[in-house]
Formats: sequence, structure tokens, C-alpha cells
Amino acid sequence: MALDSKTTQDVMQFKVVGTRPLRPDGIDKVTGRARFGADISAPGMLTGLVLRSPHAHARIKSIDTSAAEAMEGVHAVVTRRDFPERDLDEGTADVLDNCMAGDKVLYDGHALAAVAASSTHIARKALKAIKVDYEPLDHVTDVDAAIQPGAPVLHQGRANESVPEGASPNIMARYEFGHGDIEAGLAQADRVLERSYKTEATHQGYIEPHACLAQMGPDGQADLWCCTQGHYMVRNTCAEILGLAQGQLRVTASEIGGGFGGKTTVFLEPVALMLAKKTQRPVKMVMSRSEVLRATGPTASSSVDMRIGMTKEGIITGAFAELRYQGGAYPGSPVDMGAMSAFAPYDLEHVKTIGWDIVTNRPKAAAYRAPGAPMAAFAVESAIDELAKGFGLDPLEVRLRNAAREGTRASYGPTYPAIGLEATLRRAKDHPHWSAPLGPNQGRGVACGFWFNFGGDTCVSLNVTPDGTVTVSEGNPDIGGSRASMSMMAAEELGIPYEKVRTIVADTGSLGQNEVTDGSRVTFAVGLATIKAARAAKAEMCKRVAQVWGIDEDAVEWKDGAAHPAGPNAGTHPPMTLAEIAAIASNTGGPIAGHCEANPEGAGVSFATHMVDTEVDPDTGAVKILRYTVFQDAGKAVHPAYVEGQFQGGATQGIGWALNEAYIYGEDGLLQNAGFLDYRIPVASDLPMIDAVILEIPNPGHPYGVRGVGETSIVPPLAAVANAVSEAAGVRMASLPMSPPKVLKAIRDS
Amino acid sequence: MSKIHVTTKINGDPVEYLCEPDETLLDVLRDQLGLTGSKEGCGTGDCGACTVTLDGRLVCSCLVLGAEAEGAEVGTIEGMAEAEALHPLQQKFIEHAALQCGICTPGILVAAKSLLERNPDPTEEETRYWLAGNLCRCTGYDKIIRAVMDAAADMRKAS
Amino acid sequence: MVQVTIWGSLSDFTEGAREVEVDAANLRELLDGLAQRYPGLKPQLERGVSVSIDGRIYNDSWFQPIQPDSEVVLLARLKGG
Amino acid sequence: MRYLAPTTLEDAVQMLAEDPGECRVLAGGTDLLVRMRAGMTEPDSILDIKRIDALREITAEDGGWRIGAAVSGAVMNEHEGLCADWPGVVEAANLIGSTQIQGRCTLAGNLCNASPAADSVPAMVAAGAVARIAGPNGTRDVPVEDVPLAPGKTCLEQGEFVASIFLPRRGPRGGDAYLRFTPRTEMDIAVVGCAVSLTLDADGICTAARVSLGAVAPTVILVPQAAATLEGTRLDEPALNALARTCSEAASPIADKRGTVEFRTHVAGVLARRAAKIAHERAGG
Repeated sequence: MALDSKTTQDVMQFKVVGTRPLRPDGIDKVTGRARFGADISAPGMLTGLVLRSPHAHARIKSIDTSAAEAMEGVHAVVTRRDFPERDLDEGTADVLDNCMAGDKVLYDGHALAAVAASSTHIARKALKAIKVDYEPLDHVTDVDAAIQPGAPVLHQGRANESVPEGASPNIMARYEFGHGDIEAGLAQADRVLERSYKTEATHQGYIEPHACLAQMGPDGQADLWCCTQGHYMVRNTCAEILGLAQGQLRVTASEIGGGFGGKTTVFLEPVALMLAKKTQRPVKMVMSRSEVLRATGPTASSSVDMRIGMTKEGIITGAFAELRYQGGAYPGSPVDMGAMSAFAPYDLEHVKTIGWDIVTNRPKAAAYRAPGAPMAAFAVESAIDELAKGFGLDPLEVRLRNAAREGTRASYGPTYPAIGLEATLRRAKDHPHWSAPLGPNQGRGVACGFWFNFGGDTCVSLNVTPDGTVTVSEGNPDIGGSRASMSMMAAEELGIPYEKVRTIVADTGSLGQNEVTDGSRVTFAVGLATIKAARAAKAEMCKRVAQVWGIDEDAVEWKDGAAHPAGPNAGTHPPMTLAEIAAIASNTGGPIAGHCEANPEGAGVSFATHMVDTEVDPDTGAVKILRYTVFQDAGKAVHPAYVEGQFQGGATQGIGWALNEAYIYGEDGLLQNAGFLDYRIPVASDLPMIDAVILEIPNPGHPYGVRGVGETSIVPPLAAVANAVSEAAGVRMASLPMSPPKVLKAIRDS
Repeated sequence: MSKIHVTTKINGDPVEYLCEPDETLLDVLRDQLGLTGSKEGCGTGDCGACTVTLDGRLVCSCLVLGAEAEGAEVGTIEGMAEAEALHPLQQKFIEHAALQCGICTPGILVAAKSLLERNPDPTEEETRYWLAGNLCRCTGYDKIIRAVMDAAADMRKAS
Repeated sequence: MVQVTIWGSLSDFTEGAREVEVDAANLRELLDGLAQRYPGLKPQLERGVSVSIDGRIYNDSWFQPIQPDSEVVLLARLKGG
Repeated sequence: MRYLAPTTLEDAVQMLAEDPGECRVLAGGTDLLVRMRAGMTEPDSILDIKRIDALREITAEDGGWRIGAAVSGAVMNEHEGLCADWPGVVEAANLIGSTQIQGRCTLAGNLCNASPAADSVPAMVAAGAVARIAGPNGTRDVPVEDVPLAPGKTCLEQGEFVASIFLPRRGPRGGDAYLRFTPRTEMDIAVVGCAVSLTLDADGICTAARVSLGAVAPTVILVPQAAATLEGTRLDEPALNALARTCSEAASPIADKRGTVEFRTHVAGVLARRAAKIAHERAGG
């Protein structure tokens, strides 16, 4: 889609955008009426449950389902054999294998069979009656151990062409980015810091477990209700796996109880459809929390080696990072994103990153908010901090001296247009937080972060009702208030009150293809399409009015919610409001609507700076977050309250990642903390208020200047917290999570 | 396994149901009574999404058997608003944008209401500790805490 | 001709060059031209790439015009959460 | 499965004795229901003791307090007399889980779960609490520290259950405290726990003390040698240092997902020192 060549953001006086109206789904959500994935049922419904591997790695010699199938109340059992042999692309084949294992189970919790039964009780018993003959295989769960000679091999011959001959068979891909001459750059430094950094796998931790309800008729028509970040993706993926026509599978997205990237793929849906096909009954499947943690997408764990050189004036002369990410049992860790984004905030003449995509016996990594970037930023921002402090330099000042600006060649290649990093740094320096005093055992950390953002296929249909209200149908599940933002942008464009617009998320039968709610794309791309749909509706209304007034179309202009005569030949006519035009729509050509089907490209990149104060208990290693401030460029904040919410939520997930969240595997390769008790996401009493400072450096690629805001906020906190803890503890923390035993050990060893 | 007959009161309404001996109150509410406002986030009492009151006490309904509700009074999110009038906490949650995805919201509202009934003027710290059993992954809690404190202030003024 | 910057690990398939030239007036011609001239790039192009044209990132739009003096950079296909 | 809800202690004892299969006692259910859901236990019957009035009460007895096995943490927290006498025990009970869990969890349940990390157990042990066990052969009183035998195992015989916990007379110039270490501020299992209960004489000298540790051994342990470091002192620095050292020495923890041996050993001493200071202050020292 062609981008708007002229942007209106500089001249536009917003009436609705930038205010904080009540969200349309608010009442449903505070009264319990909103229907999430597990909240729907159907007459005659069966319960589906999944049998999961108790081994980290094993060959499936046989699966005997006969006893389970013979049980009263059991209507179907499915295994991989039930799925049609189809020529799937590599990525989809992996998704299928992850939903239902083939000849091997690759991690603790890997699905290998499923049952549909008349009750949960019976389904549970049936799972126990399935006899699986496993041949246990050696396993490996650590990213560095996986590439040692002799490590257990998950897949032979899956490495792509980028991997050098002789490399570990667990390496799936290699990426290299950067420019200049690293050694020459490092040679100019007054100090070269070499350090390794590690982060553990964390889970998106959405509170709503995966859930769906499927039904399918003998004619191949199927309906699926599920919680997902993208029901069009669910439709397409399930149709491909099951050999259905996409048009025959209607997917309706429920309200979604959090996703953060973890619901950008399928886990239960193809299985539920297969059970529904076999039983010809509606089948509902809901995961338990332990299934969510064992078998759905954590992000990668990482191991990063860094070499970075700085002059005593704080200029970075050269920067090199080698990143190893394990993405679980299949190729596709986000190491490419990590390697591209690592040094993106800085203007560097000599920079290089190498990324290795590695497989281990862990669940298939799914996207998690700015996938790949937080771990890379942890290493880079920790190293810069250590160098700056070593020279006695102000860490914010050092970042300003090296900050990427308009015209800087990014470490991943392109030259930046107008970007907001410097603005966030300057605002951080001027903020009272930066100059507030610190007490004993306290430390302050700062870090920067970057994320790309993108657009993608988008459809919006905007309809004017006979009474002059407006409905907007869009195809992206609303994770954090996007329906409010769409209504606001439609109202802004049409010049009508926000309350006159209602936005809904339509099912896959109602609109064309929509990309998943990911990549911080919704407010940008769906917003753009909403504005264009509104503009189309306005043009249509002007056309109708021109007819009524008997003048040329271009003699009618739209302002303040009404058509006005404009130009020398328009004559004098009292303005016609949207409601008046809507009322006579049948007489002027039929219903009025505007729509937009597009693939908006040109999403603007986004930067943030985070600042955090921590206190470390030197006797126990416990870390307390005392104060936290986020400075981030939003381009234009459509609904500032929900922009702040994204900043605060991302920061908090990052705090959890930094301090206490981690996948813990035993020697047996089994996950030891598959529950919210020991997978410790931050609770209310762990945190202070999170101050959110919104900066607005307009994105030239969007009519209102909007940039995605959802992901960047999780990039800086790992390093910001680590820098603060390192200062408070007096020892550099280079391994996450900074759990109390680890911090205490570092203090006592130092 | 034979079912147990339970007579109870939910949100003030007399209710009877039959449940399995090991069926949780949460499952009864959701699957039998259609009260799906209480959510299951973990099933182990670690997330608070299923929070209800049982004879005025805050509990995780995933850790209560349906049979235990015999003769008791159960309060769920569905009973929080009175007809068209939202409870001040519900109103403040919408005004403060204290929810993003909204899955934790019912449990947090039931818990916050219980807090304000016992302590009309809680400090930020008291509020944070009272709500520590209600996980929210979207908001970082900031706007939730502000909404509860603001509702408390309004309710104090009104009373 | 358009000058295209490719990422480091792709230079194994461009005789070591990080900057390659392709005759292209839009994104589709660019991708086709790269695949034709450097068949070793085909697997990666098929898996997907993103392309930065004058600082804006494009994933799919075949007919996005490219000027001879445009700055064109090949990127790993962007992912998001 | 059967759900049994007796209304008298006698009925409860009889039902438990006569149950043909595995019968589990349900008090607050905050452990039992989690275990059932995870498939770790599949009882044939559940015996709910919450309908027995006597077990739902806190009653004064011999200057101390008898706490029924069905009394929840929230109820304890609202009992002024109990809070005044045994603030450490009440605080410990209030550290079990969230506000929601508080509405259900009980001292007796926490004890019978027999976890070395149970929060209320070190506090009860330090307080010198005694469990009253009911069974087919009548009742018997057992010091709380003797109830857990190993992780998940208690001294309860077939057909027996804990009916109440007795906290003795506090007496003047006494104080207790419980501290635990957890990575999060709430919603967590103790990585290490320590309780201290002590009594001072009129001159502020410690005349009697009990110190117990949680999560550093297969069961909660009473550490008499740690108590000895306090007795006869004013809890000055040397005494507190000795206490910390002794507690660290008494710890023989395992390394697991929640903490290392080194960490638990060290922090046992740190918490002991901190808990002792709080108990001392509460005793008026």
C-alpha cells in the first residue's frame, strides 16, 4: 500500500486523539460478562485433553490407544497418525509437530495424543489408559551445552545454508550483521571490556491459559472459537495442517486474557478440530497452567559474549557481540532479531554481531514482546554501563554521546529517519528521578532499548448506521484497549463524538486477511486502515451530499462531522451532518460505508530509556525495586492511558525477567517450576508505581504520527535493573535472573 | 461417584445444584451455573483470578469444593454491580484504564471490594499486599492500585 | 542499478560482497534480481526477508518503488510479539 | 469418591476410622485440593471438618489459647488476644499464601502437610505449641515439633487427625517472631524460615528461649543450642552473633530450585538474628 505522502500530523489539531475516553469493553470486563477463551460452551460438547511427554527426549516406539478408546464416555483419541500427510512448509510442519509429536517427543510436556470424552473425569482416566512405549534418549536443555561436541542431537541435517560445515548439528542458523572493522575499532579504545552474559528462558505469563472450542460438520465446514492474538493466522494454519479450505473454517476470537507474543501460534486448535472431526461433536479444550508453562512458548534463553571498546571520553570505538539463543526444540529462536537490535541505539563506526540459532530439549520458543531484543540489550547496556562507570562518566551522558540520530547508519544497516532516542535520554537527564538522592545499599541503573515495529495485512470495514452512528469492524484481537483507539481515530477523522463509534473484532468470515496482533502493529496499521476507511466513508458522504445539493463532488468538503459547501461554485447550503446524511442514505444510493484493505508498511522504529532505583539487602541478596521511570517515544499517543499501560506492563515483565522469573530444568531435563508458585511473576507488593513519560516524535509513516509502543518497553529493563543492582551490590551481575542466592553469592565472593 | 445436592446462596439468590464430591466451587460456578466471570488462571490458588467471597471471606474458588458451599453465601463478580449502577471500584477501574486484557479484573475487583469493606482508607502498601494474591501480567499494577485508592477516597467522601 | 546492502552471513553467497548491485525499480524486481544473480541467496529469500528502503521497512509490497539512489538494506524477516 | 461432613468430633473420628479406603481430612483445603488436582493424591473420601463447631473456635485455656483445626489464618489475625500473646505465630500463619489463602488455610493443615518449609510450623515450635490429636483410641497431645517426621510424613496413626493446636500461656515479658526468606514479597514458599520465642526477666536478661528453623532440614527443627546462645544474655551483639552462627551450623539444607545449600545456611543465621531482635523488642527488651 502506498503510504500517505503528506502527513497531517503537524497541522492537525486533534479533538479525540490524545484524550482518555472509557474503553468500549470496559463494562463487560469489570462485570465478568466479557467472554474469554474458556467462557463459551456448546450443546453436546465434549472435553478434550492432551497427553504429554514425561520425558525430555524420547523416541515413541508405539502408542496403544485401544484401552482408552474402549472406555465408556470416550468418543475419540487422536495421535499424529490421524493428521493427514500433507506437504507442509517447514515452519508449519514444525508447528504441527509441536502440537502433536511425530516419531519423537522433544521436550517435557510435548503433546503426543489427545482424547475427547463426555466429561473431564473420563478424559483424565482415558489419558492414563493410553499406553506409550518410549525409548528415552539423552537430552540437553542448556544453550551452551547443546553445542558442545557429543551433545545429544535433536534433528540431524536441519541446519540451513548459513551454518558452516562441521558446526554442532544443534545449530540451525547463523546470522551476522554490522559494518566497519571491529579490530580496528577496538584498537582505538582506552579500554576494551570482554564479558559474557546469560539470561534464562521466561514465559509470557499471560493469566489466561490457552482455550478453544471446535466443531466440524461432515461437509468440512468448521467453526472455531479461541483465545488468540490472530484468528486469521489460526484459520490459515489449521486449514493447512488439516487440509481444510480456509473459507470453510470460520474462526472467532474470544476476548483474550493476555498474549505478549505467546498466542501468535497454535497449540490446541488443530487438535481440537481433529477431535471435532472425528467425533462430529463440539470439543472444548482448555490448558492447565502447568501445560501452559511446560508446552507453550517461553522465550529463548541466551548466552552472549561481548567485546566493546570505549575511549576515556566515553566514545564507543568498536562493539562486537556473539549471541547464542536456544529456541527450544525447533529452529527459529529470535537470535536474528537480537543480533539486529543489539546495538541499534548507537552510532557506531565499527560494529558486528553474530547470532547462532540453537535447538535444545525445551518447548518451542514463541514470540515474546520484542522477541530477541531484551537479552541482547541486557548484554550491550550492561557493558556500556560498566565501561562508563569505570571511567567515572555519567552513564546517561555516555549514551547521549553515542546515541543514534537521524542520519545515523544503524548497526543493522539502514540509515535512520527522525528517531526519538536522544529525546528520551535528554528527558531522562532532566527528570527529577535522575538527581534524587540514594541511600545506603541502593543503586540507580539506566538502559536504552530499541524495537522495529511493523505493519502487515489489515482490513477495516466502517459502516454508517441509519441513525448516524458508526460501527468499525477490524480483525485484530484487542489485547490492551485497541478498540478504544480505533473508535477514537474513526471519531477524529469523521468529526463525531467518540461515543458514536463502536469498534468490534470481526470473525474470519467477515473481513479479509489480517496479520496477527503482534509487532506493535495494531494502533499503527489497523489505525491507519481505520483512518483510511473513515476517509472513504467521508468521500462517499460528500458525494451523496453533492447530489442532494446538485453541485460537484469536489465542491463539498467535510469538517466537524458534517458536509459543507466549499469553493466558489458551491453556492450556499446549510451543512449536512453525518446523521442527516445517514438518514437519507437509502434515497441517495444505499448504505454508506468505507473500508480499507491494505498492507501498511513503514512502521516507525521506537526507542526508550528506562531508569530504576534498587536496594539490595547485603545479608540475603534480596532486591527491592524502589523507583522506576520509563521514557519512551510513542510517535503520537492515541489513548495516553493505554500507552502508559504498555510502558508499565513491559517494564514490569522486564523486572520479573531480571529478578526472579526463569525456567528451571533438573538433571532429568524436566521442568521443575511449571506453576505460578515457583515461576515467579511480579506481584503487586513487589513493585512501586511505574512512572511513564510519553514522548511524541511523530512517525512520518502514519497520518497521525503513531508508532507502535507495545514491545519496546520490555527491552531496557533487564539491563536497567542489572545496572542498578550491580551498583547497589558493588559487584557486576551478568547473569539473569538476579535471584537472591545469586546476588548473595556475588556479594560474598567479591 | 454419586453427586451431592447443595443448597446455597450466590450473589443473594438462592441456588441449588448437584456436584461431584471433588468438583471445585469454581467449576460449579463456571460450568454448571454459567457464572464465567470467575476465571481459572492456575487452579492452585496462586493467581487469584477465581477469587470469590465465601461467607464474606475472600477465597480462591479453585481451592473450595462445591460441596463446601452448602448453606453458605457466595459472592462473585457478577453480584458486584447493582442493576445498572456499577460499584465505585468497577467505575474507577474503567476510568483509570486499570485493565488491559481484563482476565484478572474480576478477581481483583472482588478482592479490592473486600479490602475496602474492612479498611476504607488503606495505604498504598496495604493495598499492594492485600492484592498480592491477584496476578496481573499486563498493567504492572500501577493503574490498579491508583484505581483502588481513588475508589476508596470517593467511597469515604460518599459515606 | 540499485545498490543493496546484505547482512554479513549472506555474503557467503555473493562472493564475499556486502554490497551488491541489482537492476530493479521495485521490491519485486529487487528480490527476483537477487535470486537470479545469486542463487545461493534463494533459500533465505524464500524463508523471508524484510527490506529497508530509504530507512523504511517493507516486508511484502512487491511494487514499492525503488529509486536508483535509494538506500536498500536486506534484513532478517522481522518478527514481533 | 465421597464427601463427608460430620458435625461432631465423635462422628468425625468414627467416620475416619470406618472409612474403607483412603480418607483425607479437609480443613482449609489449600494443600489438599492442589495435590488432588495435580493427581498426587486420589482419596476415596474427603472428610471436611469445618462443620464441627468446636474446631472452628479459638478458646482460652489455662492462660493459653486452643485453636481449632478448622480456624483459618484470617480468623486468627482478627483475634486480639491471640495476636497480643503470640504475634509471631499469627504473623507466620499470615504468611501462608495470599489474602485468599488466608481465608482458608489452618495451622493444623499447615502442620499435617509436613513440609519443611511450612511457615506456621517454626513459629508454633518456637512457641512450644502442642497438637491435640484425635483418633479411635481417644486423644493424645504431641509437641508440634514431633508431628512431622519427614517431608509429607507425620506421626499420625491410621484414623487420627489433628483436632486443635494449643499455644501455652505467654506470661509477662515474653515475645516471639517469625521471619522467612522468599524471593518475592508475597505468594512464595519459604527458602529459609526462623522463629524465635523468648522471655526476659525484670532486668532484661533472657531467661528462656526457643529457636526453630524451617526449610533447612527434612522437617522443621527446634535448635536448643541456638536458644542457649540467648539465655542469660541481653541479646547484645556477641549473643546475636553466636545465635546466627549456631543457626547456620544447625542448618543442613538441600539445594533445590528455591535455594542453594550455601544460601540457606547463611540466611538461616541472618534471619535468626533479625527474628531474635523483633522477639526481644516485643518482650519489652
